Amino acid sequence: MPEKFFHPPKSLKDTPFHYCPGCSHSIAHRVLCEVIDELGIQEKALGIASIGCSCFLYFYIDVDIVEAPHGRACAAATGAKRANPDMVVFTYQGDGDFGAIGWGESFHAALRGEKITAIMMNNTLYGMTGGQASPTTIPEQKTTTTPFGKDPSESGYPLRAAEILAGLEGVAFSGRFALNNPKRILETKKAIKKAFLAQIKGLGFGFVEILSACPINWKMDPISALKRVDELTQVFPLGTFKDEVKEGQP
Amino acid sequence: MPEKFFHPPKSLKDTPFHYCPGCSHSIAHRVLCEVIDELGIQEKALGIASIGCSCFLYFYIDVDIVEAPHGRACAAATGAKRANPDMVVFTYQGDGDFGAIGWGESFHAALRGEKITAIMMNNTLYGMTGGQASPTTIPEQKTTTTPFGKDPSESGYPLRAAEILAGLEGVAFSGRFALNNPKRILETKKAIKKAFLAQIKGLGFGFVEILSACPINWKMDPISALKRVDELTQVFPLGTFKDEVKEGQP
Amino acid sequence: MGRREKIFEVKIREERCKSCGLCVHFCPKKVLDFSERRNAQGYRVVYPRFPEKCTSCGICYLVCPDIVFVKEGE
Amino acid sequence: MGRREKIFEVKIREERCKSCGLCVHFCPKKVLDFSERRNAQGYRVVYPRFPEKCTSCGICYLVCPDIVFVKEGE
Amino acid sequence: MKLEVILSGFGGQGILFAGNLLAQTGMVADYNVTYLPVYGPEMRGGTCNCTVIISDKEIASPIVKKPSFLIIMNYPSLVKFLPRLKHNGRAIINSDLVSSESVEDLEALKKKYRLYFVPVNSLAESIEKPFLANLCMIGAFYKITGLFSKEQFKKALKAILGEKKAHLFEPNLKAFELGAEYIESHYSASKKGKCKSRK
Amino acid sequence: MKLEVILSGFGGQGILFAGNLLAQTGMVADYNVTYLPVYGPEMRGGTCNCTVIISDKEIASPIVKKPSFLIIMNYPSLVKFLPRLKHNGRAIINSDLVSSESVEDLEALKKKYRLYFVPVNSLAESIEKPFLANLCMIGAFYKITGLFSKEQFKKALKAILGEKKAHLFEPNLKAFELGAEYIESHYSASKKGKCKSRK
Amino acid sequence: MTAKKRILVKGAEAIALGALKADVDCYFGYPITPQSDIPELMARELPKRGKVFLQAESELAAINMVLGAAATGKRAMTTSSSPGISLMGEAFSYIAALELPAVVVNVMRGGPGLGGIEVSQGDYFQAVKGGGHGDYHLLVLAPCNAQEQYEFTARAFELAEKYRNPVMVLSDAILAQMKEPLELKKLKIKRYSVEEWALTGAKGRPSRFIRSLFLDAEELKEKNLTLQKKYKKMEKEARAEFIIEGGEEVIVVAFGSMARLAKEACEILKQKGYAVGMIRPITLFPFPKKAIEKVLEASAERPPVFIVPELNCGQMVEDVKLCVEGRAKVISLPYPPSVIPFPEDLEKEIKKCLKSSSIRQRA
Amino acid sequence: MTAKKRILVKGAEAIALGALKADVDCYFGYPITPQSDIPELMARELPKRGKVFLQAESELAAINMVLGAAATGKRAMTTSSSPGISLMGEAFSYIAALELPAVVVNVMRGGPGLGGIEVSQGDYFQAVKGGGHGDYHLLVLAPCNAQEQYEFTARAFELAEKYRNPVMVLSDAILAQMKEPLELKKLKIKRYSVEEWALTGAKGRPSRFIRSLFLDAEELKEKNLTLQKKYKKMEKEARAEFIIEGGEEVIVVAFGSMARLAKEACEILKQKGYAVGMIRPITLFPFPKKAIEKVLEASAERPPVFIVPELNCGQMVEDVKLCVEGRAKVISLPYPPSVIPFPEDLEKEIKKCLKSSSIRQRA
Ligand SMILES: Cc1ncc(C[n+]2csc(CCOP(=O)(O)OP(=O)(O)O)c2C)c(N)n1
Ligand SMILES: Cc1ncc(C[n+]2csc(CCOP(=O)(O)OP(=O)(O)O)c2C)c(N)n1
Ligand code: SF4
Ligand code: SF4
Ligand code: SF4
Ligand code: SF4
Ligand code: SF4
Ligand code: SF4
Ligand SMILES: [Mg+2]
Ligand SMILES: [Mg+2]
Repeated sequence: MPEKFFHPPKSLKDTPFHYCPGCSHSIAHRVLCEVIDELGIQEKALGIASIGCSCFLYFYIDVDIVEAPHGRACAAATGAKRANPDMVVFTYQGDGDFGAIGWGESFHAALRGEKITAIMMNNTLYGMTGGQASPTTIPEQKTTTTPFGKDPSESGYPLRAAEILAGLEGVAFSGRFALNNPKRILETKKAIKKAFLAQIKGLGFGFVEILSACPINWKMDPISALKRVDELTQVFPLGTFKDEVKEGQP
Repeated sequence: MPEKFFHPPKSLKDTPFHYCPGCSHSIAHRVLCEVIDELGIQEKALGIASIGCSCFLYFYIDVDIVEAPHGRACAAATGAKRANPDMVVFTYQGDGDFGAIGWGESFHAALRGEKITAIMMNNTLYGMTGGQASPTTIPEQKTTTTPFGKDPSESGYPLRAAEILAGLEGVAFSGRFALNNPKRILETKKAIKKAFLAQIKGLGFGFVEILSACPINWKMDPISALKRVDELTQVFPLGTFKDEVKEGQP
Repeated sequence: MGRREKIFEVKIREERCKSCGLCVHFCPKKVLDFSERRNAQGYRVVYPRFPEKCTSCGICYLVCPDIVFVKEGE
Repeated sequence: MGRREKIFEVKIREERCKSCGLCVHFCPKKVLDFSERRNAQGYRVVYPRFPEKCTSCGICYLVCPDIVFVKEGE
Repeated sequence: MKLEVILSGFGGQGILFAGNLLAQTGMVADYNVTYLPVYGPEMRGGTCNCTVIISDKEIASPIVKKPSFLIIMNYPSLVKFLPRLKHNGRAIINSDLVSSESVEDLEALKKKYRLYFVPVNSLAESIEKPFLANLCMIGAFYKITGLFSKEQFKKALKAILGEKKAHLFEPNLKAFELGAEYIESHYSASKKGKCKSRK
Repeated sequence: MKLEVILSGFGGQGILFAGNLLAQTGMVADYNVTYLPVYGPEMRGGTCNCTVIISDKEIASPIVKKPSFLIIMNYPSLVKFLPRLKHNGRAIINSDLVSSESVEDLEALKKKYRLYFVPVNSLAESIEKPFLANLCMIGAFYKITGLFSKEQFKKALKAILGEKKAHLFEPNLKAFELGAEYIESHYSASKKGKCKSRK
Repeated sequence: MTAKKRILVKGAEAIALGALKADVDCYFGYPITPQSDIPELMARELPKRGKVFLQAESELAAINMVLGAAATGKRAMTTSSSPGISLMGEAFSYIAALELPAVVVNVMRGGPGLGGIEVSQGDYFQAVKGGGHGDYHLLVLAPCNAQEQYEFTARAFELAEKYRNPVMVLSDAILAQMKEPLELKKLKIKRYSVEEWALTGAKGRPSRFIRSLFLDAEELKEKNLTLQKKYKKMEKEARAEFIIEGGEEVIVVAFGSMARLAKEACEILKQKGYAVGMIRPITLFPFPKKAIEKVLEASAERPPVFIVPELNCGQMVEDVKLCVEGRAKVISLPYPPSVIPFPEDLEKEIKKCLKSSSIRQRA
Repeated sequence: MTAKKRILVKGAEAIALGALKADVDCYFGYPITPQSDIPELMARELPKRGKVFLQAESELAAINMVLGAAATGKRAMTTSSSPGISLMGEAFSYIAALELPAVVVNVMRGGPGLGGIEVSQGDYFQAVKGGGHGDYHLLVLAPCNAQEQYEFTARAFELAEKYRNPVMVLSDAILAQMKEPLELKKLKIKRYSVEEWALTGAKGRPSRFIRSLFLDAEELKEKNLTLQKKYKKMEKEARAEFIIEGGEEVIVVAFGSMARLAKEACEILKQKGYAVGMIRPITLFPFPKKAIEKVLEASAERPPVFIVPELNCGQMVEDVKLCVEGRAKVISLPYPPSVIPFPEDLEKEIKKCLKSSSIRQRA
C-alpha cells in the first residue's frame, strides 16, 4: 500500500515529543501508529508502557495504555491479553527493560507463545537514567558504568534478543530492524505490522527489535548517531529471523 | 581414569539421602562429588544450594555451601565467584529454579560468561512442591497444574536450556545428559567435569542439564521412570552443544 | 511564485523542530537547511532553502522524528 | 562357599536401600533380587540372590541412587 | 459432645485418609469437625499423624494438647501420644504392631484409659486388602463411640472415594465392618454407649 | 554571614556549572556551603535552577523560600524568583535578555532590592566565548559580595575544571574578570562592601 | 444444628472456591507450599468455565499479570506464601498507585528466609505497613476458618473494585491446610462498574491511560493525597469480632489461627473465673481501632489489660498499642514460628502475664 | 573555623567514598535515579583498586550477588532507590536469616509506584518494619548530610559484621543529589573476624553451610529466638541527635532531609520565643526510644508536645507514639511526596499544631 507521507497517523496524538533531538523513539512511535491505523486496531489496542525514556508513551499514542513496572511489560501484557483475547496487546520497551531486568518475563512470554506483540528499542544502554551499560552494550563501548569501555570477558557479549527469541516455537515473528535511513524505516514498519499480525492471527509472540539512536548518551550529533547505528549492525545484524506470518491482511 | 566402583567419593557425606526411591538427585550428587574429588577442589569449592528437592544439598556434599533464594543461585554464585576468583563455585538447581523463576539470573550469568558451573536437574516439573508444571513440562504431560495435559498452544513449548545457553559467547560448556543407564551416568560425570574445567580454566560459564527421574511425581515406579527419561530425549535431545574446554587436566 | 508554492506545499511546524538535521541530511534534493530563526525551545528551525527543487518525495516526513512536516486537510 | 564370599565382596548397606530396583534391573548377571526383609524404613532390601554370578562389574554401585553397595577399606 | 482424635502411624498406613474419612463422617453426622494433617514437603515415608475434632459446638482450636481419643497404628505413635491422652480417654491400638505385652505398665494405664487392642493388619489381610487396616480402625471407632450411624459412614465413604475410586467402596466397607465386629465381639463398648448418631 | 543564592536560567546557560563553581569557591573560602540542583530525568533542555547557600555557620536547610541573592539569566527566571527575594536582597540580572525596561515597577523594586543589570551575554561574546556568560555572572557576584578573593576563586575554578578541562581555565578567568570589572565600573558596590574574603 | 449442605474442604480450597464464587476472571500464580492447592484447584476449574488459569514463571510475573488483567477491568488474583509475597512488593506499590483492583492471598508460613512450611503470622507488618515502597496500603482481611476464607476471598473482589485498591486475604498454613466443613453459601458479591476507568480499547470513547509516574512534584503530591483520602474512607470497612460482655479485666486481641487458639484459652480462663474477653480483628488494615476504643471507653475507670498473642515475634501488638495510647497496659505474647502453643499453654501464659503485670486480677 | 581538607561532593558520591573508605570488596548494583552516581563512581574506582564492580541485570540479581559474596566473608554492598529496593524484600529476609553482613543503601524517591524522582521519606515503614516476610530486621541508619552519608556508610560495614546482619543506610533524593563539603576523615572501621563462619572453602577445617531452611518447627523457633536476641542486643546502637536544653514545650522529631528543614524551622521558632527542642533519630532501627524517654522523664509534670514532620504520609510518627505511649501529645505533620515545605512553612505548621493541640504554648 502507498505510504501516506505528510499525514501523521490518526492514532498518534499531536503532542510534541519529549525525546532528545534525533532520538529514534519518536520515529518508532509514528511508525507504530501507522501500523495501528492500517490494521484498524486503534479501538481494541492496549499498549503497555515500560520504564525507560519511552515511559510517557501514553502522551503520544492514542490508544488505551497502562504502565508496567520496570521490566514487567510482557507479564502485564500476558495478563491483559489472556483476560481479553480479542484485544490487541503490545509492549513498547527499551533494551534494558526488555532484556536486562525484564528478560525473565520477556523470554517466558515468548516461550509460552503469548499472543502479544513486543517492540524493543535497542539503544545499547539505559537512556533514561543517564547512559549506563545494558546487556546490549557492545564490546569496548564506553558508558557511565563501563568508563573504560565494556570488556566482554568481564561483562559478557551483547544480548541478541531477536535471534534467541526466533529459536522458540512460541514465537511467530522475530527480527531486528533499524530506523537510520528511509528504507529501513519502511522495513521496520512492515516488521511491526507482521509482529501485530502474528498476534491477530493467533500464531504466537511477535517481536521486533529496533536499533535505536541515542545521540545524547552516545555523546554524538544526530547524524553521527545514525552512522553508529550502521556500525552496530556488525554486532546486531539486521534481518527477519523468524516469520510464520502469511502475507496478506488479517 | 578408571572408575572407583564401590568407593563413595570422599566429598560425599555418609548421610542417607532424603530423596524418594529411584530419584536421580542422589546419583547426580555422587557423580558431582566424584568430580570434586578428581579435580581436588573440595577445599576451595563453594556450592550454592537452591530451592527444590535438592535444597538439603549441604547435608550430603562435603564442601562449603550456602543456600540462595528460589531461582537466585546463579546470582549468588556470581557474587561469590567475583569476590573470590580462586574459589570454584557451582550451583545445583532444579529446572524450575534455574529455568522458571531464575531464568533471568541464570541466563544473564551465562551471558556475562561468569566463571561458574551450573547443574540443572531437569525432571520436567516442580518436585518439591508436589508436581506442578514447569517450563520444561512437555506437551501433553499431566501435572497438578496441567491436569488435562499440557497444551503447548496455551502454555508453550518446553524450555531447552542447554541449547539456548550454548548459543552464548560467554558459555564455555553446555550440554544435556541423563542418568538413566550406566553409560549415561559416566557421560554425565565427564560433562560435569568439563563444566568445572570451563570455570577452572577461566574459559567461561559451564552448564550441565541433566534429565532426571522423579518417580513420585511422575506417578511411576523407578524402572518405568527410567524409561520415561528415554522418551524425554525426544523433546530434550542429549548431547554436548558447546565445548570449548580442551581435553586434559587443568 | 505560483510554482514554488505548489512545489513546497508542506507545512513546517517550526515549534516542533529540534534542529536534529535528519531531514537536511536525507533530503535527496538538498531542499532543506537550518534557518537563523529559533523556536521557543531555542532550536534553529529548518526551512526550505530551495523549495523549487522539492519533488514531494516525502523523505523529510519519513525521517523527521518530530513530525514537523505535514500537509493539512487533503 | 569360599568362592561365593570372594565373588560377592561388596557390603550391602541395607539400612540405606529404598527398594527402587535399579540395581536389580541393571545387573548384567541378574545377581540381585529383593529379599523379604524390610529395613527400618519399611523397604524390602536387596540381596545377592546368585552371588556366584557376580563379576564385580560395578554397575550396581554405579546405578544405585542410595550408595548401598560399598567395599570398605581397600 | 467434643471428641479430639489423634490418628498416628507410619506413612503409607493410610492415616491421613482415615482422618479425612473420620472428619467427613462427622460432618455427615452433622457435627462440627476439623481435620488438621501434619504435612511435610517431603513426598516420602516416615511417621505421620493428624488431628480430627468432632464436636456439636463451634470448634475453636484445631490442635489439642490432650486428645480424648487415639488411633494408634504403630509403636512410635503409642510412645508419642499415649502420655498426652486425657484421663478417661480412649485409644484403639493396632495390636499387630503393638502387642499388649509390649506396652509398659499396662495395668496402670488401663485404670486411666480405656484401651482397645485391635489386630487391624490381620483383619485387613483376612480379606486380602492389607492396605485397609485403617478402615478397620474406623470401624472400631464407630463401634466404640457410636458417634455416627453406618449409613452416615457409607455416605461419607462414598463422598470421599468419589467416582474414580467408587470400586473401592465395597472392600472399604467390609474392612470397616470387620473392625466394628471385632469390637462388638471382644469389647462390650457397644452395649455401654448407645448409638448417638444423628441424621 | 549567610547568603542564600538562587541561580536560574535556560538549560544550556551553564546554571548548574555556575552554581557548582560558586559552592566550590565558597568552600575554598572556608565557608559552609550547600549546592542543590533541581534535576530531572529528561536529558533535555528547558529551564533550570539551583540553590547555593554560603554561610559561616552550619547550614541546616538546603532549600530556601526567600533567597538573599539571585542570579537571573533570563526573563522567566526573573518572573519566578524576584518575588521571592528577601527584602534588601540583591540580584544580578542578565540585561542582554532582561532589559531593565522590561521589568515592571522597576523603581519600586529598586527600593526593596539592590539590582545589578549586567550584559553577561555581550561581555562573553566580546571575548568570543558566548557560553561563558555564566562566568561573567560569577565575576559580578564576586565584586558585589566580596565573599571570597580572586585567588580563592582561581583555586576553585581549577578544582572544578580538573585536568581534562584545564585549557578552559584562562577563558573562564577572563570572563570572570569581565563580570567583575563591569560591576566595578558601573556600580559602586565594591567600594561599599570591603572584601571579606577568608583564607 | 440444622442440617446444611456442607462440604469438607481444605482452607486453601475454600479460598479457591470463594474466588470462583466471585466469578474471578483470571488466576495467575506460582506454586509454593502451603498454598499450592489453590492453583491446583484453579487449574482444574477455571478452564471448564472458560476462564483463565495461567501458571506464571514466578511470583513477580504472576503479580504483574494480575496488574495487566486488572487494568482491563477483569477480576484477577494471585496467591502465594511468604517468600513469594516478598517478591511482589514493588508491584503492590504500583497496583495501589495505579488504583487497580486486585486480590492477593498470602498463606503465611514460617520465616524469615526460606524458613519452614508450618504456620506463622510473621508477615503482619509486611501486609499492613507495606512491603513495597512509598505510602500505599493494601486492604487486609484476616479470616479464621474455611467459611471465612471462602467468604472473605469472594468479598475481596468487591472491596477491590469498590476502592480500586489491591486487597489481601491473609491466611496461614493451618487455616489453609486444615479441613473444615464449608457451606457454599450464596454470596451477594457486588460488581462495581469499571467502565469509568478500565482499559478495554478506545471504542466509542477517547483513549485513556493509567500511570503512576508523576515527575511533577505537585502532581505526585496530589496523587498521594487522593490515595490517603481513599485509605481514610476505607476505615469504614474496619471490622472485628467482639467477644465482650462488659467488665472484663483482660482483653485478648488475636487474629487468624491464633484467634482460634486464643478463643479456647479464653474459654478455659472464663471457666476458672477470670473476666476475660476477646477482640478478633477481621480487617488488619484498616485496623479496627473503634473496637478497642469502645472497650476503653466503657471501662475508662478500670481499663482492662490487653494481651496480644501472635504467631510471630510481636507485630500486631504495635497497632494495638497505637490504639490504646497508654490508657491501658498492653502485653505482647509472641510465639515465634513455628511452634504453636496449645490453648492450655496459652491460657497459662495469659495468667502469667496477669500476675507479672501487677494489675488487677481475680483471686 | 579551621581550614580543613574538604572536597565538594554529591551525597551519593559521599556514600560511595564511605564504602571505599571501609575497603568494600564488591559492589553490585543496577541504575536508578537518583542514586546512579554511586554505581558510576564505583565503576571508575573499584577496578583501579582491584576490587569488584559489577552491574547486575536487576536489583533482584544485585542483592543476591551481595548474598553470595557476603557468604564468603567479603564486604559487599548494593545501592538503589525505592522501587528497586522493593524488589529486594525476599533477599533481605534471607540475608537476615542467613545472618550475613551486607550493606544496602536506599536513596528514597517519591512513591508509590514509579512515582517521581524527587525527595521522599516514604520507605520508612519498609525499612524498619520490613519489606520482606517473617520476623527480621535491618539495622537502619539515617544520615542527614554528606559527611554522615560518608561516615555512616563506612560504619555500616562494621555494624553489619558485628551483628552479622544487613544494614541499611536510608538516604533520600535531596541528600544524595545535594553537594556539600566532605572531609575525608580517617575512620576507624573495625573488621570483625569472619573466620568462624565465612565460606572460604573447607581448607584445614570441616566444611560448613549456611541456611535458612528449618523444617523442624523447634529449630525454626530457635533460629527466630536467636535473631530476636540479636535485635535486642542491637538496641545499644540506638542513636539520636539531641537538641534539647530542658523545659521545652515542643519537641520536633525528624530524620534525614526533613531534620534539616525542621532544624531551621526550630531556629525560627526559638527566635520567636517558643521553647522548642528537637530529636533527630540517627538509627531508625533500633529506634532511639531512650532519647524520647529521657525527655518524658525530665518533663513528667509538663510533658512537651511531640511534633513529627516527615516527607511522607506519616510513618515514623508511629514509632514515636509507641515510645510516648500516651504520656504526651504526638502530632503527625505529613508531607506527602514530593513537595517539600520550606522551613518557614514548616514553622507555621508547627505553630498551627500547637494552637490546635490546645496544649500549653507561650503567648
Ligand atoms: C525497579 C527499577 N529499577 C530501576 C529503575 C530505573 N530505570 C528507569 S528506566 C531504566 C532503564 C531504561 O533503559 P532502557 O530500558 O534501555 O530504555 P531507554 O531509556 O534506553 O529507552 C532504569 C534502570 C526503575 N525505574 N525501576
Ligand atoms: C519465591 C519462592 N517461590 C516458590 C517457592 C516454592 N518452591 C520451592 S521448590 C519449588 C520448585 C522446585 O522445582 P525445581 O526447581 O524443578 O526442583 P525439583 O524440586 O523439581 O528438584 C518451588 C516453586 C519458594 N520456596 N520460594
Ligand atoms: S536519552 Fe537517548 S533514548 Fe532517551 S530520549 Fe534522549 S536520545 Fe532518546
Ligand atoms: S519428588 Fe521427585 S525429584 Fe523430588 S526427591 Fe522425590 S523423586 Fe526426587
Ligand atoms: S519532500 Fe523530498 S525533496 Fe521535498 S523537501 Fe522533503 S525530502 Fe526534500
Ligand atoms: S528532521 Fe525534523 S526535527 Fe530534525 S531538523 Fe528536520 S524538521 Fe527539525
Ligand atoms: S557388581 Fe555387577 S554383576 Fe555384581 S551384582 Fe553388581 S551389577 Fe551385578
Ligand atoms: S539400587 Fe540401591 S536403593 Fe535401589 S534397590 Fe538397589 S540397593 Fe536398593
Ligand atoms: Mg535502552
Ligand atoms: Mg524440577
